[in-house]
Amino acid sequence: MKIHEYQARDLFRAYGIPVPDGAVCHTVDEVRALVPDDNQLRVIKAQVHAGGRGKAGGVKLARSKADAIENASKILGMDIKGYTVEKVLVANAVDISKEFYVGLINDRNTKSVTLMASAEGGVEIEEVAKVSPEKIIKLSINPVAGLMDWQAREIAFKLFTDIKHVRAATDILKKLYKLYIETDSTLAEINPLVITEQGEVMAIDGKMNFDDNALFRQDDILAMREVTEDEQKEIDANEKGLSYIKLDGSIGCMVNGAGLAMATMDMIKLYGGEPANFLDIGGSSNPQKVIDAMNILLGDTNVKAVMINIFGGITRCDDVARGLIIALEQIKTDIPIVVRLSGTNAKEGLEMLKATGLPTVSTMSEAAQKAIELSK
Amino acid sequence: MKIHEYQARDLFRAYGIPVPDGAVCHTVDEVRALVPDDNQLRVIKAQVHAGGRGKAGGVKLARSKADAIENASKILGMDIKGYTVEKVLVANAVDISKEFYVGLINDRNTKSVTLMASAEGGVEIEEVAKVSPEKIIKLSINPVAGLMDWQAREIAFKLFTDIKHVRAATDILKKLYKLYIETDSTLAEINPLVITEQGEVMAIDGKMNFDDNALFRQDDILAMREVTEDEQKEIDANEKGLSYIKLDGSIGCMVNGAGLAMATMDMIKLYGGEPANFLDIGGSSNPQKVIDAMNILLGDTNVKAVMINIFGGITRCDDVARGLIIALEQIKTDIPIVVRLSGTNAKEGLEMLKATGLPTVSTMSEAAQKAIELSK
Amino acid sequence: MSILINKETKLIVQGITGRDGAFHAGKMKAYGTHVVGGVSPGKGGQHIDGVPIFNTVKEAREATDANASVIFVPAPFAADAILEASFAGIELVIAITEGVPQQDMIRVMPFIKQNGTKLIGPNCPGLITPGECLIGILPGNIFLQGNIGLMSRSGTLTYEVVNLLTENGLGQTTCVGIGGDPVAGLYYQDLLQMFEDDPKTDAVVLIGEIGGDAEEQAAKFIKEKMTKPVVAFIAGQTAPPGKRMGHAGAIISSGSGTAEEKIKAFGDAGVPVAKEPSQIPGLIKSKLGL
Amino acid sequence: MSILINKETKLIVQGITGRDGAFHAGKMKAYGTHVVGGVSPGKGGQHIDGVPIFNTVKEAREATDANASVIFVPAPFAADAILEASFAGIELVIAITEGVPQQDMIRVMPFIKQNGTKLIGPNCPGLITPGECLIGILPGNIFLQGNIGLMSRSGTLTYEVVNLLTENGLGQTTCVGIGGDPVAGLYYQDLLQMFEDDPKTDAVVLIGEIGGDAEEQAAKFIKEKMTKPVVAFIAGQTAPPGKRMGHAGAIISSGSGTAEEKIKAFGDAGVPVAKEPSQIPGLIKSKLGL
Repeated sequence: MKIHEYQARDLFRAYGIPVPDGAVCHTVDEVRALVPDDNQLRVIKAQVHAGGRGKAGGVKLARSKADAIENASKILGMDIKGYTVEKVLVANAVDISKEFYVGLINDRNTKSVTLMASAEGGVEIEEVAKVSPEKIIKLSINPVAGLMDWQAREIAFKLFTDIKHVRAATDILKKLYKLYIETDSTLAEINPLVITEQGEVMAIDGKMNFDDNALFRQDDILAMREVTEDEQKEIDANEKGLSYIKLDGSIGCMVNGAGLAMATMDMIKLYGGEPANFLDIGGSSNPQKVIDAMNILLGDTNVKAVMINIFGGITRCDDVARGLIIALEQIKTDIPIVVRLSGTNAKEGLEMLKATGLPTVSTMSEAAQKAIELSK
Repeated sequence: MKIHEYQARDLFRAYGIPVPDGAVCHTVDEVRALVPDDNQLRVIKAQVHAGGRGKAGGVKLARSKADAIENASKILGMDIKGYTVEKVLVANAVDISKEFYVGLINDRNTKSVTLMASAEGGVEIEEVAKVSPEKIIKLSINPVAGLMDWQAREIAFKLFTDIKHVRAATDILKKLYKLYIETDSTLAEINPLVITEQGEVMAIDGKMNFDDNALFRQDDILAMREVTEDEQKEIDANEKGLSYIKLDGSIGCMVNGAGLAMATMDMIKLYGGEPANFLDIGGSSNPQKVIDAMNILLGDTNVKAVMINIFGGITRCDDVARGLIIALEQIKTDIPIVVRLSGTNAKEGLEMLKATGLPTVSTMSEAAQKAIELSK
Repeated sequence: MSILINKETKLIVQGITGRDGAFHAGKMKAYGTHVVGGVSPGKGGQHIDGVPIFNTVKEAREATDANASVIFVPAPFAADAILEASFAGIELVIAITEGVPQQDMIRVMPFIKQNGTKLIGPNCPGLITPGECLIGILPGNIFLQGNIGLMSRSGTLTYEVVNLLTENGLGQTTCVGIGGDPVAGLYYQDLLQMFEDDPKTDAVVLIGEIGGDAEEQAAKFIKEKMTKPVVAFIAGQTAPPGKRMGHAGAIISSGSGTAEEKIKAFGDAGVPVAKEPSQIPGLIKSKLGL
Repeated sequence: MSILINKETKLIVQGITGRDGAFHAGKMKAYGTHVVGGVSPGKGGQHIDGVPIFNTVKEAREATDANASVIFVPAPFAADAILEASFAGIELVIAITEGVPQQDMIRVMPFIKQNGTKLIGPNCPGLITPGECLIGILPGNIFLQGNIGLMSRSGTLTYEVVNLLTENGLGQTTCVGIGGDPVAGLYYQDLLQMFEDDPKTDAVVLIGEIGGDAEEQAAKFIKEKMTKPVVAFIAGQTAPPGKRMGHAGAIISSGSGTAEEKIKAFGDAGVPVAKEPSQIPGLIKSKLGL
């Protein structure tokens, strides 16, 4: 689960990590009410779940109240990579003396939380990682000891020279780790972490992701969740035991198992089609899941053909066939559907489907080719 | 640092460990206001920092409001082992089906927190430990893993048979451990932990001690501290860098170092005297400490003679002599003082003391014998 | 021969009285696996389908001498169940449960390492040595005894591939589903080493997915240490770039994680990568000179 | 010969710029100890009294090849300082700091064990191999090179005893103050074993205190493992029964902790217990047949 920059800022502040003063606004009126008529330089930042908002014009400086109002009115409602900007963060701009990067992530290889830090902070950190990986300091954190004070200080000494900055950064790293662990985070970045001209160490921009599997024990984080229409579909699907991600193609697919679903999408592309979605109905044999899945698939107006690919293991093919028959009785559709059933009770399932007149094939490749052909 | 039973109860409740309803009262009027005129059986318990209050009559049952008032008035003001009862806990009595013991303690040998549990709970647990140590289950807790759920459950299964009780006890053990760690406790006991006739698992009486060295980070615990007059003297002494414990004898002693101070007390007893105190002035050479120490010693009206025993290491004997001379100028006293200085700058110190006319000796044994002789 | 499990394996089922645990305990027994006990706190002393139930893993292990445990307990309690098995001295733990919080698994790792426990999963379908022992939720009927080792991050895709192997007469020594979670037990390298050391295994099929760099690490390992042929397949070659990873994701994997990079890594290690699952049997046969 | 420290020991001082750290660094240097560096975050690159200062223990160790560290940092940060030294690969860590929270020490223990670090203290005066190396706050002038090993839970009482030994011509191999805290590093047994193994040590003096059962454990160890004579003294024989321990205290130490029990335990182990410190030299001499 992702949150907005302003929400990450709120968490930082709650854990004592210094951030510039600021607040989120949903309307131009709120900006007008918030910003006093002073000479403070401010920055107005679009709050959307999309990268590259700076290049898209979603980040603007404001030298006056009038400026702030004007820029906020430009940014609010703007479209960034398909996301409409509904909120802006209005924050005091600070005089930056130097930019740094610090981040925490769950690392598959070390099976631990890894702390990363670099004196080359700012937007180009990914470029730094590629070109000069030696400039990224990495530390694998022992989960039972946690981030020890001396470790945080050792990292801070690699970034800063002035002991005042070292102490401030040590403190920030410890607090970021605490925040990370206590919220079941999977990614927490401060980029840039800066030294201001006044000598303060501060988090200017932040990003946090959270473990969906741990949301059951993270009510405060869950309360921050904001979803787009597409994401809502994915969440609804999830609640029905389905894993669904909408894509832009025209071949809807329904598969059991994530790996097989991905392989199915690959197959569609391999034969020149474009998948309309990723849809995994999971391992159960409940016909209702098939009905729900078909409803989702056929509700997508981009879908021109549907490919059903089931390998029966725990899932029984006759159950899938049964669900499909009920679904097709409920949802009358003209969209062509190709069915491939293999494995447990495939024979029975295929027998049941005969009455529906749906085209059935025996391999994944055939199914993909047939679906593409029918979609044209 | 110790707290009262009612304070331990409050901590238990804050951590979700079930305790019977109740409240602390400082006066009979408070009891009158608290207890409704019903048929609830209640128990009135003296809240003093002394053991054996049951035998001393400090715990009484009350079958009615009038009963509660009468018994509270008997207990309030009562003297238990030199402590005046200033508070009573008034709590609902429960129908106990079976009593258990659980406790956590910092264990020197395993250098970890040890969980102890026994199906033989109640006041005689120390007897159980001596006579049937096999009835006490012990578990050394890995400090980095903490008390794992399965461990708490394994212990609970050794005490209880009904899965309802096992689950409740598992939960209580986990909460007690959390409380223990989060408050820098050195001892946390529930004795007895009971199953009520109604099938509930509950903490009936509890005891907690805390690490004095950790009070700097335990404001909430520190706020619970209540001290007697004697303890206040010890705390005042502590703030002056002295370690002082008042005893009942007549030979005051001032020593540098806790081990040497204990050995000095032993020596006094060995030669037939009784030490009036334990007093360690620590390792510094600050003459002010000597002045403060002498003020404490000579402020105790039981003291008939003073033995000063200094082995100069880091402490310099001339500094001690200097402090002593200033102290004796400030506090005019007729109480005889024997001085033994040895080690660093002992010669210089003894030379300085010549003018005071104080008797000086060269060994601990002589000092003890001389002080006893002078006290008569 | 085989790796990890065989005819001698004695299995207990943690969460045996739950819906999934009970169902699959029955399936495993039916396949021939020695299901010697189950654990379900509070049900100790009872039996399910002839299998004795215990309150704790320790009791179960002491009574049955089990050396493997499969975990079906719900996600919030799965990490604790793994620890219980590990501290009870169970050598091989297979966690089927999906949805286990990542921090829980991170905290488990140092202890299972310290105790010398081998962990597979969580969020995995289990493993099978065909004809000898099945642990988990794999459909036993599609497997065939033989000389191919298989490891996979996915479930049904594995069955798809195994079915193709079996249809082509390519039986398996052991097939292991390592699970799809970011923080998991045995990885490709661990299993590759075991297959390399297993005299019965002649070739290995590796089924990977996009994301992370487990496949790149495996490719490196194969290049440096493996003498036996390996054939790979990567699912998600055409999936849109991962929506969930920020800067740090790119940094930590040093730019890897895409299908292209994985395919390139395998290419460098001399490992042919199938374009679609149906090519796998052919690639294996040509590697084995069949 | 000696135990733990000698002429070759290279010491760094953590907290060297603090009042106590600076003072005792000077004292130790004056005694002849190789004080090769100090650690004080933010003062790296400076010197104090000719000793180079570093920001971290790691830097100090890399630059100086130190194998011992003495800790003078304030109590709230002492446990972290121990960990920093341990993870930097320092073999012997002496924590002088008093007032360290017990839970901090409990959390430190598994890591120093895992790293193979020897810890003395906290709340201890340090140790000395007379004529070779002094680490801590002991007054060097009272010690004499010789063949007696000494270990103690107390500070000045140790000096009292050492002074008596020295005055009686009984020099020392190494004297170790193990500290008075409930949760501490090396205990009597560890040191007894080292003295037993040290060819130069002919007899050992053990100075104990009431409370806990470290002395009982030591007596047991002596009975079972020691061939060299040991003489003991217990301080606090007449102290009023410990005010601080509840039921659990009595349970955990199985009824022990009093001076009587300790004296009895030593008696059972054939260890004479001095009634007052001045008897110790005589007891040692008679044991050594002098």
